[in-house]
Amino acid sequence: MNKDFLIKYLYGIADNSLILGQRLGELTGHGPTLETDIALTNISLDLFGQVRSYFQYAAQISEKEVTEDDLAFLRTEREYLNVLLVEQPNTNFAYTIGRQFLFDHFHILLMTELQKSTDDTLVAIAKKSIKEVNYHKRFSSDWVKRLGDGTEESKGKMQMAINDLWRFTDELFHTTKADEEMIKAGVGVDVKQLKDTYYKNVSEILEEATLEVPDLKYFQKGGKDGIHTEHMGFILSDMQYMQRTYPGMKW
Amino acid sequence: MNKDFLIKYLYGIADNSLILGQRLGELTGHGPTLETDIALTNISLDLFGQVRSYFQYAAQISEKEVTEDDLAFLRTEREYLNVLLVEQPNTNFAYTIGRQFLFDHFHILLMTELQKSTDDTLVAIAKKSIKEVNYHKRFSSDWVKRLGDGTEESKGKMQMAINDLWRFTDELFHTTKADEEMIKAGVGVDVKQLKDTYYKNVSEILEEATLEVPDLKYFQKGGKDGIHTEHMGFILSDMQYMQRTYPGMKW
Amino acid sequence: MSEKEIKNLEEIFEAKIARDEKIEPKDWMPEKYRKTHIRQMSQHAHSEIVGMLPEGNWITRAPSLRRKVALLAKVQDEAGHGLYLYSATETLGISRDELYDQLHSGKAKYSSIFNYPTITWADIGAIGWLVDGAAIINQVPLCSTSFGPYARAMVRVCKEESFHQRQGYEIMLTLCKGTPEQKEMAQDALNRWWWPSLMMFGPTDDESTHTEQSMKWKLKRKTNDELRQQFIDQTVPQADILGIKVPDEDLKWNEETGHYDFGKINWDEFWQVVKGHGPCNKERLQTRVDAWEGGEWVRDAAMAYAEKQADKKVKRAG
Amino acid sequence: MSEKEIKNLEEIFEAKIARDEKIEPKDWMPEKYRKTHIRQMSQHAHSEIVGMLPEGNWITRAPSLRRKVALLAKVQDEAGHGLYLYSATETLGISRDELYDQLHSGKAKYSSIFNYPTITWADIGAIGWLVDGAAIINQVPLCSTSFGPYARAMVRVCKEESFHQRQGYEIMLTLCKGTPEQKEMAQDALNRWWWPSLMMFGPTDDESTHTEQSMKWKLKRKTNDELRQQFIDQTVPQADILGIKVPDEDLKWNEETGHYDFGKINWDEFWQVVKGHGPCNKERLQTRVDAWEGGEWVRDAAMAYAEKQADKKVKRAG
Repeated sequence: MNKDFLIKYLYGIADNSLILGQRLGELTGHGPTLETDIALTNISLDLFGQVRSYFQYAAQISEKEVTEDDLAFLRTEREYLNVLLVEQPNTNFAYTIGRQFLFDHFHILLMTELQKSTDDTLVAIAKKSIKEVNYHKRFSSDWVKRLGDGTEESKGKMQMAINDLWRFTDELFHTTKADEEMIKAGVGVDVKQLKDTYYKNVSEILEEATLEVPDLKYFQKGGKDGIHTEHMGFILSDMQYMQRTYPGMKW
Repeated sequence: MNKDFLIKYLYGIADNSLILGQRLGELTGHGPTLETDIALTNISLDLFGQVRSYFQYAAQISEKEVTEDDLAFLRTEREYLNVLLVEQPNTNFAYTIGRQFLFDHFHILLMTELQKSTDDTLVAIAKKSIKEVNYHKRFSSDWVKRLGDGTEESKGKMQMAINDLWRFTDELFHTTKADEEMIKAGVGVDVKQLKDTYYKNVSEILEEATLEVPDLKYFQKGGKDGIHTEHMGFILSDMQYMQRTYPGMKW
Repeated sequence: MSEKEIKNLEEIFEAKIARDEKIEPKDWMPEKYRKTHIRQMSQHAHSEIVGMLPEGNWITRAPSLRRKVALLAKVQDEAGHGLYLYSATETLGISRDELYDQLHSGKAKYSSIFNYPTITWADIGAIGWLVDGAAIINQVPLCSTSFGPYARAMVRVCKEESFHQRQGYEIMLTLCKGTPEQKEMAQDALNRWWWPSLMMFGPTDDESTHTEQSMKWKLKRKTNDELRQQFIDQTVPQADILGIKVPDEDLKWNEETGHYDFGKINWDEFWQVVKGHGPCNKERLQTRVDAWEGGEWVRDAAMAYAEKQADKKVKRAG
Repeated sequence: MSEKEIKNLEEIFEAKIARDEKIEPKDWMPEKYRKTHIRQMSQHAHSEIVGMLPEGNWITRAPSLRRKVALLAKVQDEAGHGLYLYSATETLGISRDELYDQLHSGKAKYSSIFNYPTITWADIGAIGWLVDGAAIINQVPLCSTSFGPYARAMVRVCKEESFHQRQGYEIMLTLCKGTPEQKEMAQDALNRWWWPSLMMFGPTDDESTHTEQSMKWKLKRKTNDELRQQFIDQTVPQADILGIKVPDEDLKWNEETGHYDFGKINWDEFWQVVKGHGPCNKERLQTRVDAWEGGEWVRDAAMAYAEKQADKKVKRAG
């Protein structure tokens, strides 16, 4: 098996958690209630914990002398393989919740399937993550319902966020060359197979939340090939600041 | 004469233009009218032009092999010596104008005096800059009047910006050790002497703009010693991004 | 006016254009001429304004002072072009506010190329080289178009665009002469901007409307496909000099025609972006709307102030 | 109640405190006790919440994944402390909304230390080491204070603060064992945080009010000056281990007293910050107000949803 494909496959999963965790990290101390602040910080913590497991594994199998931090902080923008969804900004609480909701429902399906991987390390990470992701999914789904079926204002905001973010959902089910190789090897999950279940699950919650399920024909993509939205560069300039400014130091 | 003091003195002047130019650069394409967009970009251009002159001079007299870009992009936050005023954010157009206005009135006095320096290079830069800064001062003063004596809403916003930014004005007239040395050598301007004229000039415009002159007893300082507000780190992480990510390359 | 009188005016008007004389705002003109010009000129103006955004995205991160200054100046030039073009359009009896409304409501279009993101510094080079290059080819003929204010605006615009184009190419050249990382960045930018640049010339001739009428009014002198071919023929050798590869497997020199043959353009993508579903359509339009709405209080203040000053003058005079 | 009855209740209350029994929310308590506790406990809660901001400022820029996770967890702990402390304060018959109003209107205070900016990564280390260190010294005695809910909250808070303090010191140790640049960063952070940390113990004893009453209620067990001395005695040797210098020319060990002598604190600065004119007072308060006001629609939605759900339950039951 080609290790480069496995490493790219790991990026494809880990970078989602990394960038979403980073976005959530921006919010600490700025939330609408202390309880949501704590919950979102907790999700961020879980995601970064997962990131560390993936990157430690990637560093271990890499032929180069690299650490988890090199992989997290020292790639160029074009080398990050997260989907566009997770890099979208915290426009308001509805966008934060909407982004989380649309990601969590994918994430839980992915982790469930990843437990069947032929790669023991990935199975172990998936088993550990699945409990966390279940909690994330419950949290974000509950808030979609609260905001959707709350006040007129919150309904409008939640619907707008869902409408706006929907165009980034299709990309979750695209596969790259590395993905295809890993699927063939029994290591990776064939995300194409998760699509129907995903839209069914997400739509059920949206309906329960008295929201409309968007009917879009056009979707955005690019993240999985490292072609990001213009937000990404600014995320990275902060995230990489210390590692870039003080190269090779230990913290 | 100690060259290190002269270089620090140059930072003290150039960093103001650098960081203010950077702040204005954020606005291009986002202004309330095309005409103000063009004008603010123009001011930014003038400031960066001045920055280049100062840093080319500093690089030339430096004992190290450095370029203008090394000085602009590769110092750590604690080594930038701009005043806190210029790093304040573009909260809204009134803040942008207020910041500009409070800086321009200082800048014109500084450039006027700098023409009397015993340092020929500084005299030349001052002579070139003074025309530009006069234009900046006229532009920002005119807008303070328009917003101050415009609508109720604009008056409120302009007054709030002035009230908020006023606490950063006192620092303009502080001197560092490097400043004192340069004043003694006849190279630098004794900014302490400019304070009364500054507040008189600024107050006249504010009164004409039907705004109140703030009556503050407490002021903020630190920039001249490299102790900045929390905004500065984020300005630098974007500004330095390319130079830090791709060290030693030519662009 | 009688039908005959109109007929007469139309003949005078068309003769004037045929003689290469300019139509001026005060001159009589057919309503369709006026409408077509408002549409095209405002679309052009909007493109300048929206076009500031992808490049503006790199102002705070430009890699050197020299490049930062050049980029600021370039984006400022675009604002200036927008300004001339809006003013020229206003001579046709439409206000700038109406023009903005058309942009913000999505009724008016702007060049689709600006709906692609700038994700590396090399994109700033590629935009100058390719996008300004394509724009010049589209625009040079307009310097002698029939409507005077448009033709005169275009003379100035084209001169500055040429400068921008050379500057963009020089950024690419610097990258290609730089480290392998920099050259890769340049190649990647070419990969992403090449096809969208070819789409800037619009649909193929058999799908293009209005061409005949536009030819008559000198709004067009060559067809979309001719201009596209001209761009390819001019640009491919420039890529060769840079030492980077145009991302088209089918591209090759055709000795017989004296032109490059090239591959199939993805027209689905073209129409998707035109219809508002490109990578950045939503963001670009939202940014413009936010700037406009967020600036309303400023424009109101300027108006109120101007009125007060005028009142004072009257009082002083009286 | 008759005066005699009140007198009797007061005696029972004071005897209870003297016997080191806890006062619980349902117990009778003098109005002044209640008010003093609301003031101190809410000030403590507000300090946790505002204290999230200077550290939160570095979450997106933490230099390694391990440090980022630790910092997130720390700031989350502070939110948790805020939560216990608000809940404990609410048992005294005041709502969380009222408490927030007091913070946002500037009526309630929070620890002045959080009005200083975090400008380098070393500040995150220094805050853990010095600010949490000082906080622990202030707070450990509160674990056995007389008001039950406060005492119990403090037990949990102090345990976590100790962990944070060790973590902060470990950041400093890593920097001081690192490159000269890193060590300089650590020294610079100590220079900036040392004096504000000393001010965390409040004014000198002769300027301090309420001390006697607070001692009786076990809200205080040592005076400000005693606690400050304890902090200095404990911290200076830690700085020595790090190999960085406390920025006080007058600091020296006094064999006779068995304590460190130290220089004059700049009380002007202290009062300036207390009065709202510190480097970040405006920003910190504005950030909290923005979060609160910006989140109103979210809280309203949650309330409306909960009501609808309750209605549905009632209907289903009926």
